[in-house]
Amino acid sequence: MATSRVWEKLEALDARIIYLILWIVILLPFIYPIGLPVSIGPQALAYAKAIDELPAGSIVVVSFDFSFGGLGELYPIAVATLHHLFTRPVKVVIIAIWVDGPPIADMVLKELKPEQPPYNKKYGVDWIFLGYTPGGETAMAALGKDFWSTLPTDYYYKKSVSEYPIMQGLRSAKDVALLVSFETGTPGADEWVRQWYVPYKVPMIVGCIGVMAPTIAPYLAGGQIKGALPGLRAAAEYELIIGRKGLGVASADVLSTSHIVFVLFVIIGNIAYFMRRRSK
Amino acid sequence: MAWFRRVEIPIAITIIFALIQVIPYFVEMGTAVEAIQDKIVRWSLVVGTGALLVGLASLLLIHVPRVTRRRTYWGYSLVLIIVMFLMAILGLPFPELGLGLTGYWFKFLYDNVLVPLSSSLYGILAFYITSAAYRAFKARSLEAALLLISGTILVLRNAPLGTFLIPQIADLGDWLYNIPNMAINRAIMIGGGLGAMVLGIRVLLGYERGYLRGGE
Amino acid sequence: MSVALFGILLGVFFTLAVYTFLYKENPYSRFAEYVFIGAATGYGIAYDLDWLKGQWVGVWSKTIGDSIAFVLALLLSVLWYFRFSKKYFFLYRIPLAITVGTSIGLALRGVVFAQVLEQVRATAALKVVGVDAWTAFNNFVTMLIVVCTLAYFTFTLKQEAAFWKPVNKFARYAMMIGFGAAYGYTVLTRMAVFIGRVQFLLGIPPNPVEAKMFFPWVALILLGTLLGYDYYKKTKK
Amino acid sequence: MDITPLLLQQIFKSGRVSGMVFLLIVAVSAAYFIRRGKAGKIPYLRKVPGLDAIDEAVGRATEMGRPVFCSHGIASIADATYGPQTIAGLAVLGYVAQLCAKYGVRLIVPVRQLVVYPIAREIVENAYRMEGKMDQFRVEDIVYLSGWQFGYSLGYMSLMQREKAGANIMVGGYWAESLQLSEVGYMVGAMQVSGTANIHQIPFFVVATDYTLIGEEIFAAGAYLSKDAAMIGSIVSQDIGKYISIALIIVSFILLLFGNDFIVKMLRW
Repeated sequence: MATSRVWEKLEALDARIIYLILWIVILLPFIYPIGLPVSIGPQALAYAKAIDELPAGSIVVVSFDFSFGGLGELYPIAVATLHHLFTRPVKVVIIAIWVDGPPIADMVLKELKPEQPPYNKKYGVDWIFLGYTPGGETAMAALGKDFWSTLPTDYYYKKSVSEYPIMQGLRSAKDVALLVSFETGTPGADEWVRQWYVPYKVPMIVGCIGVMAPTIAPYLAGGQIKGALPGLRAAAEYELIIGRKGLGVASADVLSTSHIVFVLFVIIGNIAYFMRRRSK
Repeated sequence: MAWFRRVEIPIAITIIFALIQVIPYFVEMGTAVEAIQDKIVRWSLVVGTGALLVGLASLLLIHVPRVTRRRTYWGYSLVLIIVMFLMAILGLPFPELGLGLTGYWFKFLYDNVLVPLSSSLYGILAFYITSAAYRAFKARSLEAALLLISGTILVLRNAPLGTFLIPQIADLGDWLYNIPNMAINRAIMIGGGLGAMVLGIRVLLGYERGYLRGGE
Repeated sequence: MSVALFGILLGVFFTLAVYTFLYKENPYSRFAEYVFIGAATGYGIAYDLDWLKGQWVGVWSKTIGDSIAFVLALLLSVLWYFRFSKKYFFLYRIPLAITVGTSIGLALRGVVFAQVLEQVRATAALKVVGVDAWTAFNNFVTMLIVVCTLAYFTFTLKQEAAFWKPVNKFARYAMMIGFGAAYGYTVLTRMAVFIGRVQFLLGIPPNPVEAKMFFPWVALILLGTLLGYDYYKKTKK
Repeated sequence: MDITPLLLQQIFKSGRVSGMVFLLIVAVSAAYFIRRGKAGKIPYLRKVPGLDAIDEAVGRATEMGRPVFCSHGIASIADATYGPQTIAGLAVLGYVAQLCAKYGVRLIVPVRQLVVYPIAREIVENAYRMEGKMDQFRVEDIVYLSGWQFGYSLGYMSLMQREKAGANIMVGGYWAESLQLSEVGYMVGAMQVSGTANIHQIPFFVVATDYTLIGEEIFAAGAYLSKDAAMIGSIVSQDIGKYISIALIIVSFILLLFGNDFIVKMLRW
């Protein structure tokens, strides 16, 4: 009887104790780092390969399709991806389908400073930032057909895109060698595949929050998406591949502690559940 | 009912605008038609911008009466209204006046209010998912057990410590992701795609009116 | 205090104000909630207006015909507002019909390929001969799961034949294993977002380092006032 | 083998013929079955098991003397991709309201979308009228909580705790709140039936609630309960699309055993 009470109590543990433990295991590794190695998976390798194999001079469209809620996972992915792109001799056109995209892209660009060494990329020639288009899937279709009239001005200077040399080679999705999209949900991969892959066969890679990972699996297997970074773990792997350690690698230890504690909670919860049932 | 109030009018409009996008996609009609098709897509984007007005208006409809009638939490509602207008006005596209998306104060509010709030609110789910896992993720049945085991493997796979202690967990996790997960998502995707197709067809046939409901 | 520093303090305050909700619903978390809704809506409006201005300057003001079309679109977009009118509700359906029609048309033509035929083709192309045994096994399992899950989601046949039972069981078990992946990745995302916030509070670059300075003090004040108030109420009783 | 696209490419676009044919088959069958349904010939539709669970949940709440909660997700009905989930949820609401009116148990409907509010009210009101129990209909129990996702979720959770929900039926489009709602529902001891087509939320419903309608089952349930000819006809034509898909996969599988990749190629026409 008494033991069953213990299990019952353990099962009905005050949630605030769980919250407190989670706070502690996420704060501690930042103060006392463990530095566990991160093994690299095939998805991150495929993602990096898609960028490495771009021929010189090709145009890459990078779309920020996420809300602030996705910053935790997608910020490190975006920084690492743009770093990788800026170190390669390709032209980078940055856009956003989600309204939160431009200020986030701005944060990323402020951190990287593409005009300065080691990149030395010239704005308007090697890269450009065009800003946001409302309308979701409709906007993707419009961009695919005609960049110039869907995004007539750039984000920073509000000048006509026709004045920039980089835009002379980009009229429609047919001119795009690779689409990179950072996503938290809808509109996202489904819509890009429908509006860019199906009609124009634009190769695409995706950095997405973990929640989305299962739903893009069919596109990865079917070849519509060439590579993906699903979530923070993959971000850490990718940072190691390109040799620029950032927030992804910095989060590796916390990722371990938080996930292991999560699993422990599930195990304890199950033990309590079964013990209570047995002692009844 | 006056003829212009009839529901057939919006249905006809929906059908026409949908057909404009569908037919020239399959049937060769020349570049002139495609140019018009493209223009209509961009035009409909402009029409769509007004939808935000609805968001603004519905917030005002809820919160203005709360303030004027001094209902519970009316002070918070007042804060909401002020912040909303402040943000919208600071972001007006007049850089000459120091306003606009790249303006100093708009960015100030964005960086220091909107970003911390939005991501912290989503971050709260980390706590809920843990407490819910503790309470609810129990192997009550065979199906729940299967979900639990495969889920736990994936959780361990995403933890560097998990792959460090048990290197095989990476391969196992990837297999679960690439085979069963991919296959069921593919089947569900095909089913969902068919559902979306049939929804589109229902619209084209004028049978789908769900989106027009409400009002009277 | 400089404006930039004040901004960081605001960020720390709002982050912690949200998390006080974990203790219980309170004025700090409520304040954070309402500020968020207001700011997010205002922000969306600003972005749409900016985009509209860009469209006008960059595209639609070039010819008279385009200008008329643009003004017409703006007039139509004002009709959204009539959603709140009992009398003129029907007007709101016009812009709705235009946007829904276009987006359904666009989705319809894309869905057939991306979500249906490309996926059927990818499954139909799976081989079990001429490949190694492991690939053959995986291909066969994939094909089996896709077919059984598709069959599970049919509703208009009387499922009387004996084979339906194992097919449905298999599909359900496969789905549970597959959903496990969704579960695992959801945990990753939820944790990652919170980890991002902790990195901000601890001032880990590229976050501003000054946040570290404010974090303990703001946390102390918020928690102190909340716990203190509860303690005070308890002792008063 | 590649003659067909050559012949057709004057009129049709190459690479899009297979899609057009598939679309036409589904479209024609949808039109046919919807029209037939409207004429009164309703096709057979399998009853989804979860529907019995709804009866049981309402029954249990009645025995316990606690209210029934029934929600239809957080998607707008006007949304081109998620709207149908809300429509299915509202069909379930109609059924639940009828049961509640019959058993005389209190029904609480938390609403997130302003657009949906009048529709939900009308549905519940109709159900009570049909059962002749208009005196028991309480308009204040159809509650608009908040347009903001977590505001809605917070309101829903505290409402369930305050009113001690006996049953909680959630069918429609749910996102991150799925976990919060089902956790609180479990804590207050409500029997819970859930259903959503948002794949990423199904796991949380499956483990935390007593019965879950998975994916498209919610549309079938909605059609079954509403007896709406257009909805049932659509399900028949979707099934036809699935039979074609299954047939293509299996036939191609057999052909590939003999090294013939005709079907794989055909799908690229």
